[in-house]
Amino acid sequence: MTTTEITWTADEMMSVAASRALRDGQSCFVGIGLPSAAANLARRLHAPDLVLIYESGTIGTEPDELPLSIGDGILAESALSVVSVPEIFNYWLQPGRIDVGFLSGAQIDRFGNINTTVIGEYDEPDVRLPGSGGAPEIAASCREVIVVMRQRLRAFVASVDFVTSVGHGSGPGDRRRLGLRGAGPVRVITDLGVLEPDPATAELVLTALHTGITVEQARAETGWELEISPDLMTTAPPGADELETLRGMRTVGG
Amino acid sequence: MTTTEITWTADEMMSVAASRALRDGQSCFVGIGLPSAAANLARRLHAPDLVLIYESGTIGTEPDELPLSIGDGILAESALSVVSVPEIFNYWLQPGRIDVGFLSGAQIDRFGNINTTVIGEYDEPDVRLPGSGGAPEIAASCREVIVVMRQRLRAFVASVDFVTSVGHGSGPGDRRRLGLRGAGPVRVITDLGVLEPDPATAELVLTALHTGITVEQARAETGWELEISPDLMTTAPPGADELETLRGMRTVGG
Amino acid sequence: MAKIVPKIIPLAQAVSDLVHDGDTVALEGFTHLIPFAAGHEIIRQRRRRLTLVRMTPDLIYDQMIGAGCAARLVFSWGGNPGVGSLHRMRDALAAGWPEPLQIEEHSHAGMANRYVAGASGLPFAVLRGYSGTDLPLHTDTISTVTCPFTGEELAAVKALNPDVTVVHAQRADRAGNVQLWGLLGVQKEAVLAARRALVTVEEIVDELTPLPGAVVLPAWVIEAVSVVPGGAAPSYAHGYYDRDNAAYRAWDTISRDRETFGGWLTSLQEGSSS
Amino acid sequence: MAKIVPKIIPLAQAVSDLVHDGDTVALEGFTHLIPFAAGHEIIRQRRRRLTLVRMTPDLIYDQMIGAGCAARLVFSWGGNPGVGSLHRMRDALAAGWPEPLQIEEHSHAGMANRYVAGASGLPFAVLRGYSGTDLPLHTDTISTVTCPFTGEELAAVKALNPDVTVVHAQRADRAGNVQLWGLLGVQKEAVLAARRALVTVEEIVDELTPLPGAVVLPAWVIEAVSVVPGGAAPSYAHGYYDRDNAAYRAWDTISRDRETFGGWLTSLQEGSSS
Repeated sequence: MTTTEITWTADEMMSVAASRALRDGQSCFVGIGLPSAAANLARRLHAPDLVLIYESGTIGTEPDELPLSIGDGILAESALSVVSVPEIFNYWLQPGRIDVGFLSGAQIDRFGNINTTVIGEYDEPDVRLPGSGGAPEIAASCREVIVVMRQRLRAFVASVDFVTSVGHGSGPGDRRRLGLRGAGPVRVITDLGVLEPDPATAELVLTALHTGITVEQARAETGWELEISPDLMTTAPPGADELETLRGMRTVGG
Repeated sequence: MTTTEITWTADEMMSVAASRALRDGQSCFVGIGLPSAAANLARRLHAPDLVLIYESGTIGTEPDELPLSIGDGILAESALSVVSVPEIFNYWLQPGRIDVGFLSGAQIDRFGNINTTVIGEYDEPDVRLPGSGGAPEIAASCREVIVVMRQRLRAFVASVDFVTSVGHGSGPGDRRRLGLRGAGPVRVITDLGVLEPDPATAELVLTALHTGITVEQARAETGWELEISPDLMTTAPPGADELETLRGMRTVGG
Repeated sequence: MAKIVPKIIPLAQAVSDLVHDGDTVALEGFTHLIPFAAGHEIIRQRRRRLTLVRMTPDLIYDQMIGAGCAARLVFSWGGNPGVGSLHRMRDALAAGWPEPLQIEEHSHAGMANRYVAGASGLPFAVLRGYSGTDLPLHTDTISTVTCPFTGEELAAVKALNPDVTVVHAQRADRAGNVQLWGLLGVQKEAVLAARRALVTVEEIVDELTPLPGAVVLPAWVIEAVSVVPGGAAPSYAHGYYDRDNAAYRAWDTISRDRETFGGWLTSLQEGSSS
Repeated sequence: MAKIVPKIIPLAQAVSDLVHDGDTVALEGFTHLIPFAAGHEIIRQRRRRLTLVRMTPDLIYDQMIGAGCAARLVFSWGGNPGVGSLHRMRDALAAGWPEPLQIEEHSHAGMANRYVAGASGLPFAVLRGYSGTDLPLHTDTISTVTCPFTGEELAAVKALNPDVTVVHAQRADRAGNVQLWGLLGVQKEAVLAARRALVTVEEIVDELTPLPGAVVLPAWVIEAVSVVPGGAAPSYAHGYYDRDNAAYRAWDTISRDRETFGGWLTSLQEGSSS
């Protein structure tokens, strides 16, 4: 018997951790990029009956390769059902029938609010970002939101410059007051570890570190006094099958 | 050369007169029964590009035979496009993009308001009728409404027991005040003649008599002091081609 | 959570599991694909005090009302299409036989939009409708809203969210995904608006080959699928059978008289479940 | 009145007839079937002061903004999908080059519902959205309404009714009826919401054979159909061609710099109309 040393990148760890957060049989609102990779990885491994829904209107999509864009024909061809964009938002996302939504952003704050609109002032931005897309309603209506983004000091801020998508607002009870019916961000998966809202304060606290990452590294990349969960876990490293499957997934035309 | 005497029933005259009221290229919201017969007659004769729309969601239907019911498969099979019932009402009827709607009823009053709900009191009706169906919104939103119903004293009343579908309300300007954007009933075609709203009063006046019908007959079957247009016309009798085509149209399964 | 376990079960079990006394139940199908077999099973299981919702109550609701299943009817057009009146419904309204029947009456556009609101997770829908008609005087699920941009007043109707929606479709796959085509009616909205959905199908197939104009309802929005060939008869099932018009005409005779209807009901109840 | 005369005309004529300076113009297509050729023709004809509406302004609007066609942009997500930012849009916003650009910003759900309201002849739409976000502070076509039945407060968005909507579809018949399939986006709603609609198609066929998942837009809701094979390139046209991803990446380089962009624009304007 020989032992092979397995190595992986921080982004691969993040994708694998995101895929593990999905349970078989869930329905999942997926965006292009890392969420799509994570969801398709989960579908190939532990969650074969994961239902993938893309905002371009495909329900029950089972792509052989990763879509290059949200308009990729593979999404329609491999879907159980293709509906219009108004229908996907009104009949499928809005009523809260989708279990998990993935989000990312340029900034996230201590309460899980996300900014994908502008850095700086809205009318005189330092950086103009793409804007809302489907994110605000994913944040409002999915039963749970999983945020996946690299943990960097400029991105993990005490307060976002612009609230594009509401996390836990300014604290406990805010989502209910705002009429947001999903649970909001239940987990923020980064390249360093996992943050989850403290049930008492709704503030994101560190609940897991990926293998090889230290609390100090996570604190150094967080723009607020990051609390550490008393039950801090260590993420299991990517398994050989996870890495092999992740690396083996081709993107259409790629 | 021989001359054949042509005979026809009052209902056939009514259907023919209704079909003549349709112009080629119009879009027409059609109900089952006489309106469907009249519209399909027009499509076979002078209006080959009449666009037929049925409330069960078919657009550009071109049935070879008359549908037996609004759920008849021939409507879907011969349609350019089949849409859901919400879509037919919201995207097609409501915005006012349909030229002509046909209506009928158990009662119509001097202002063209129609009752298909109850005779007598709503809570203690003498006769319970089927109810609204699509009629109220056809009356509200089609650019023009053509009413087709047999002229009888019990049906042509001074005031309907229940306003199911608004004609001209209680007089000029009422439709605008109610936010109804179509022109409302522009013509009531009966088995005796044709009534049209007087532009000044919005009251239905007799503008045409079918061949062989007298003013006295029309007055005797009208529950208000029926005014006679100074330009009273006589409807041309059904032509041989009209009768032959009308009588030749089979109903599915019939 | 999305339901992945296909629940393809016999109709009797599905009705027993999903339809309870006092429920708000919608059997939809706009003259096409009317779920007759499921309605008959509800009669057989002697459900009581139902609020029956349907745009076009026709024979199936006349039968259920006559059988005493209903306390309330929510509808927009009630008749025997192409034949005449619903005599059991009239008897229940006029004489309270066999049970008093309350009604909540809308237009088609209003009902369709109530399902749309229900399917969309909204408490109400906005439409151009009802203005100037007498319906709002009698129906308290009709109101108005004012456009915050133009000041215009429009009709508002309350969302419909049935406890159970029952529809009939042409086919399902083994995972319980359902495909229907032809005239689509309001079935998708009625299913998505419901807390629980039951679909009867003509047949189960290995794969739902895509078809022009077909709608697919994923298994995870459906509680149970029951295989009932002919489950929409005597109405239409596009691609399978046409309407049995003689049955529609015959119903006019059967339903006119309480006693004749009673004979029909007895023979239905003595018939076996699908 | 329903229009029965098919208006199948060359693209240059269609743009000249239908798109005027100062119009509100929506070019739709959700990453799939983007009407690039029509956008390029609008650039060639040097339309000015347009309000450009589109859920996902990407390359085509970056090009039109850089060419000076736009005074205002109404949108919900602006980027080069999978590549990065829109440099011409950023330059117009930050430096007013070549023209100042105002923006009216929504979410996807908000934009989709604005088209739905427009297609439905309603002045506004209701949705669960925007609550707690900063968008309503900056966008005056977002407001609220209160449910008359439950008292709940919901978001309201103003209807969108473009002067002209332009979409690309796979094919039309000789009467001008249009068929499109694959990812459907918001094209039907955008066409039905518009005062005038222009559709470019890959080809004209004798008959629109029904296809699974296809939508048909009747000729009488369309002002003009223009045959432009490849009219959605470099984006997708399902069944005809895939996205030319190299062109999307190349745009990042071309658009970063005003001068490089100027060269691109000159060669576009010197190219002949379709």
